Amino acid sequence: MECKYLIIGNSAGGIAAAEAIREVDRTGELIMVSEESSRAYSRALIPYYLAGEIELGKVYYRSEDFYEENDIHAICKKAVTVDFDNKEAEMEDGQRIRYGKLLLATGSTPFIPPMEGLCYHDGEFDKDGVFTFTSLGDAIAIKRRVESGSVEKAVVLGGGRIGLMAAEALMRLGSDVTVIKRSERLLPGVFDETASRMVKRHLKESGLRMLTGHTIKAVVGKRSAECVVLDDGTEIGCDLLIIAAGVRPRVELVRGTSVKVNRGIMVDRRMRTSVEDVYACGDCAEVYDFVHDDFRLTPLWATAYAGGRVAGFNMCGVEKEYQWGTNMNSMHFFGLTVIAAGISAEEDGYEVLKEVEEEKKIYMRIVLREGRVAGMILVNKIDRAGLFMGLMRTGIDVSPFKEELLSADFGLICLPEAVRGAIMG
Amino acid sequence: MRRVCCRAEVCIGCQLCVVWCQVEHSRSRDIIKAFLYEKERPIPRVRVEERGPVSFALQCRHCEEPDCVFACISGALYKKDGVVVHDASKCVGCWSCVLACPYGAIIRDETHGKAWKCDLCAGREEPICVEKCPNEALVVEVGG
Amino acid sequence: MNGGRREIYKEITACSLFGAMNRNGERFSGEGVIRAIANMHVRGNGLGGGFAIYGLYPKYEDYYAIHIMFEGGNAEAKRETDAFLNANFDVVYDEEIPHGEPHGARVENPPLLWRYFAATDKKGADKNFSDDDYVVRKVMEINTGIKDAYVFSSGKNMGVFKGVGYPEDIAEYFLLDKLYKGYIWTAHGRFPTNTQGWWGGAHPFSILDWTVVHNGEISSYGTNRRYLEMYGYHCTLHTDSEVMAYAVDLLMRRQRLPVNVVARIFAPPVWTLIENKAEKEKKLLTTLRMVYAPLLMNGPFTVIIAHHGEMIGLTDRIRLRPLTAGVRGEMLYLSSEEAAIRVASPELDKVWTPDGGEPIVGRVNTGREDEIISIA
Amino acid sequence: MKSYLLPEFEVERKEEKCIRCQVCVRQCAFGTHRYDEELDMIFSDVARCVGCQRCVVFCPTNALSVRPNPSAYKPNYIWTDERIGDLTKQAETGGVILTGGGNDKPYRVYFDHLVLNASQVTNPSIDPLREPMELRTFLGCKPDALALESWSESGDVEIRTAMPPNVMIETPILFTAMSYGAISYQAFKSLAIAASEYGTLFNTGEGGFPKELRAKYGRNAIVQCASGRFGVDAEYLNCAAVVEIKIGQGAKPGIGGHLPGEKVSCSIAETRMIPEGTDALSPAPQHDIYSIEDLSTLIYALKEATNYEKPVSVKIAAVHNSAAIASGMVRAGADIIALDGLRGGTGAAPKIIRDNVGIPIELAIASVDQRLREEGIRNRCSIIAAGGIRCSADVIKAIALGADAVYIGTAALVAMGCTLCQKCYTGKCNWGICTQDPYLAKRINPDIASRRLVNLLRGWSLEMKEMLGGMGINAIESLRGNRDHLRGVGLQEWELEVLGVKGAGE
Repeated sequence: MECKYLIIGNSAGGIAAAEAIREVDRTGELIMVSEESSRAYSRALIPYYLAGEIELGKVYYRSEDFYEENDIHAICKKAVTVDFDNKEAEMEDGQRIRYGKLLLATGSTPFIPPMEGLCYHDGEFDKDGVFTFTSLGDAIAIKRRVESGSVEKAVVLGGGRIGLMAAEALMRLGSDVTVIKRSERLLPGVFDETASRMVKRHLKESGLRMLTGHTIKAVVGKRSAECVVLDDGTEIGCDLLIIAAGVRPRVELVRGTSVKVNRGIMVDRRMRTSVEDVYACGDCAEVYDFVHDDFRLTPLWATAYAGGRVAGFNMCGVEKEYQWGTNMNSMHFFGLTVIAAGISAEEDGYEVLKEVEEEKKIYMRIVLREGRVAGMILVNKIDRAGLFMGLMRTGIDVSPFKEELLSADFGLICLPEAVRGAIMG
Repeated sequence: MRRVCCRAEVCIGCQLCVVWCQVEHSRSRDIIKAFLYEKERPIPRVRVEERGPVSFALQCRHCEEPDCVFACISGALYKKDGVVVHDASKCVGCWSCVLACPYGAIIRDETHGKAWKCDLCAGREEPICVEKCPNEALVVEVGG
Repeated sequence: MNGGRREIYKEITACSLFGAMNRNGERFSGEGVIRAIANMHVRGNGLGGGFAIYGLYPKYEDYYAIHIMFEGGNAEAKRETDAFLNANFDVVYDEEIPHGEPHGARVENPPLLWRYFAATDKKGADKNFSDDDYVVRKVMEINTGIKDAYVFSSGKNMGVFKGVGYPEDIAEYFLLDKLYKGYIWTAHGRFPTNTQGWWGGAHPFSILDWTVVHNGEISSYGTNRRYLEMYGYHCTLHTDSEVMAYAVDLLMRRQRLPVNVVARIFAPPVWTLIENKAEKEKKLLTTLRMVYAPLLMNGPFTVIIAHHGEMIGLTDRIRLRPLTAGVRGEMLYLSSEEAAIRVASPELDKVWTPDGGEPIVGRVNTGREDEIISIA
Repeated sequence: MKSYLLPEFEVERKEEKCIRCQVCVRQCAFGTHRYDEELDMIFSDVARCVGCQRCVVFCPTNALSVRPNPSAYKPNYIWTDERIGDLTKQAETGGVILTGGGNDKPYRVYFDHLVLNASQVTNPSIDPLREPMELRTFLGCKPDALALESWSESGDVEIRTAMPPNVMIETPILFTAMSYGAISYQAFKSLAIAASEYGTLFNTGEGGFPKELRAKYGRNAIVQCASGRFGVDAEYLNCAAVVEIKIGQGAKPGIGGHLPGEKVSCSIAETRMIPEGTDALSPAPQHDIYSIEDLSTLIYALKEATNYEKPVSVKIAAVHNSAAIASGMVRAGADIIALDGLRGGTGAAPKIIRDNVGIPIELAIASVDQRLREEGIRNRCSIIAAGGIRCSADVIKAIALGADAVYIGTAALVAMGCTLCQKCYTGKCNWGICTQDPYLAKRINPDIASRRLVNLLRGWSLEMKEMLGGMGINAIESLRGNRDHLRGVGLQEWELEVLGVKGAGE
């Protein structure tokens, strides 16, 4: 087979690239290859699905006729190798696809810390009742298990965003959930002490049991996980174990090739890899972070989409630079909304504006670097988050009006007229 | 691209755009019923920012490159015919769009866990805020 | 008549106008003119008729021929007038204007009609006035100062004959077809609208050798009158035709404006037309409208203006009253109706209806080609 | 001191219609309405209400009505509520009572006692929908006669007479002097836009002419040179169509003006050429004009400064001997005489002056026009009549009495939104007209206000055309001074005589 554009991956980055390509080039042959045998769904929605907040049908990110409408040839196969010299990819069944431009949007794989009594190979655990939580398949399997009625107690390893959302979903489904978390601080590197404390309190009040400062040493059980043993020897019985200890870029396709890889595939601001006509985006790549002004892993839905879009444009000759992303999260835990972005947790060398109302669980923290917004944490009062994000992105010196930033009705109106005019067009 | 623009120099901060936006998005579309008799008061999709003598109404800019669409995890937000459309039935209230929109034009409905934004009064020839703005501060801008 | 069928007995809103001119300056009898104006009998109602004749008194051509009527034959007025004239003029000859029997001519209550042939006798400061201006002033003095005396004609070698009756009756009363010849004849049959009929109120109106016969009603009368008052013209008759005569005198005689310019003052083109003219004409027309705005004759009118050597026909700018022109050889005819022209001259070289505001000017042949001017 | 004043107005709020949107609260600069969060109710302090009706108009559910307070003192023909109110006010303040707007006392409005003529039968009326109907007017001195270069009948005629400068207007209605400072920038600009769109003139008043508006609207501007000489320099004079010397104003003949320093913003200061925040005081007289000769000096100084290219107007309040003054003004070189009558408006004037000084404009027009005609100098100037022109019939009647054109002020303000609450002097105009508060001023959107003004001019012009057509006249100049088309009703002999009109039926 041959095509002008080949996209490996069918999630945010791949879809974004395909959409961008189609905005420019309606007809160039476009193939999307994905090992997941379904239409594109939103990975970020799987906790909602698990919790029963949305039906399976709503998980899908684009309409059913998306591929047809956009003239995309979708192939549900796993790509196993790429011959970058001959511009050819090979599928697991031996099918070869020649391409003009290639996008690697292979995403990430869950990280499984080593534990006694648990083996993970090729996406499979050697015990029943143990799951990762990154794919729709995971969510469906967990849901099936929970609905079969055999889950009274669940353990979630990992107190990150995914772990906490999985825990919340399980609680909603009626399980008794314990979260095991290695660090004392919640979302270290994202939350500062105050945010961490506030969210932790909220989680506790919501009935979530969390054991911080611990890891799982061993998983006990014959066919099925029955109990976990922590590093201090504590044993916690469980009918279900979810391992949500983070993800790693999925880079096996380029390992040992001329495509340069650091922790993830290295790309420039136009999402080009070190090999001509090969692009990468999303979780598998180290993309530009405008706050840090360097390239780093930012495994987020939004950054993957934005990066994929830039890749797509560049693949069809429209030069665009990616400067959209940084670490930016909108989260909610048991109804508590939290937003964090950029350099949010640091103190030293930064000017920090904050407002804390511990009782009401209100927290606003704006981190300034040389008079410019570099990061933020917002708990509960998140409505102005986009404005701060915009200020971060545009790099406007906010010192003339920084007192206003935390006011209840902060808005574009607080900006100097010229700046506001430029922003509003 | 089609959007409602506000000429700040003649926005008088009366907030009638907000009032009428609520009416238009109410069940009855009757101002008195919407405000006094309907159980839920609709969420306005326009907000008026005011500082001293300066004020302007702000609603979704229907951006060329809409950050909210990029950020939307559910596909509820998408762009169609130059308009940023929000399919509330798909919205899960993750507020990624709230974080992404640099104008703060997306409004949270915490009760229902849905985001709302200006829909240009789909079905009306002219958005109601534009029609009702007593000082013609609001205008529909059509452009590339 | 109420409840009955409509009886067509009269063309209302009409006066009859007629003018005839020999462009070689040859004098002709008024017989054809009288028949022509009589042909438009139904346009009038017997309450006014009159004629102006140029080239009338060749014997006294250097003297002002002053026609005066004394209402009710007021002898006191006559005495006073005679004294006034003797004090201010050298009267070389005077007589009662010849006339027939009132009854036979079907005219009513004729005043005493007298004519004087006179030269000016200016004294003191009056010597600063030209003869013509002097005569105008003296005419105004008689008309405003002597009860029952009214000067109705004051030019040289011309004369006005008018009175209450149909024009053909007036002609008969004054024996016009029998006694006189002229190279221009204008005639008028009146349908009075705003004033009651009296002999002085009939057309033509005249001052010096300028005469005006007029059909219509000038809605701008108040404006025109108050403007003319600033120049010493006092309209004693309260008729719009009078302002026309004075305006003609002011513009054509005193300010020496050519007739095509005067036509543009009385009946200027509308602004939208002016704007489309070439720059020079636009400027002229604009300036005329600015300066002479108070002399715009607004409202429906047709007018025939005559003085020595010239006869002019003009309608208002939107032509609310009729005017037809006809040419046969050296003869130029102006008339309310073509039929009347055909009575005077059954064969015509050319007959046409001028546009509103477009003057028809006939001149005594000066050897040039353009004896008839019409401005498009 | 406890005030004994009765509230002027009563505010009625229909609770079943009030949706608590607080639009009324925001719209009232006088703070009449207040929202109580605790009770979710809006309360109104009637003592603050000036009856401007802004809240009534803006309430989206028509829940409000504002009407005169029914509370009243015992009826007394002599000691009316207004008298008692004024006395009370003065007892409490010890000051001059200020007011805005025009004289509202029941002096005879002669316009209402004059009726117009119409053609019937003998003289066809003209249908303005089918026939041209012309309102174009030229303002300025006209020569008594034109000398033409060529006598030949070839049609090629040159004008030898030097024409004095004249200004053309498409309708004989001009916007009267309202200064930037007295009215908001937005209102000022609206007048400028409307004048330029309709082809007429607006008058800058004595507050100067903002520089950025000159290029676009200068050709439609009458710039004033008043006793304060604010903003007057060569560029100011030369950018305009007409220069006007302001001697007096109908609302306050013989009285100067005072723009308090707090209204003298940066922009106003620059326009007026005075320091920011200082009081802008216009002396009662022009201190270099104590006689007709002095006036002539200034007129010619201004003509000299504008290269004799612009008509110079002189505006006076209509007073007892206006006719004689006007004659002197024309002889002093004025090309336009602006007469401002008893009912002329103002932003601020002592109420006692406004209500008691001057004469009605109708009588002033008639006497000035007549006097100038008697002296044979009527051609040498145009007359603009001002002060209480309320409708197109007033315009027509003013012109028939002898005016060339009229100035409208109050009518234009009403077109923009003014409701004649007469609180101009407070600077808190809720309609954004007579205020310098930027929050209030932006309520005038010049796009809308100018459209409203143009509509007014168009509406009046159409009506004037109808009236003219009815009279059988198709050009406004044929009505000017044409008093034959007027008849008086209910007037006394002396009034008819001054007006120069006959009684109806005569």
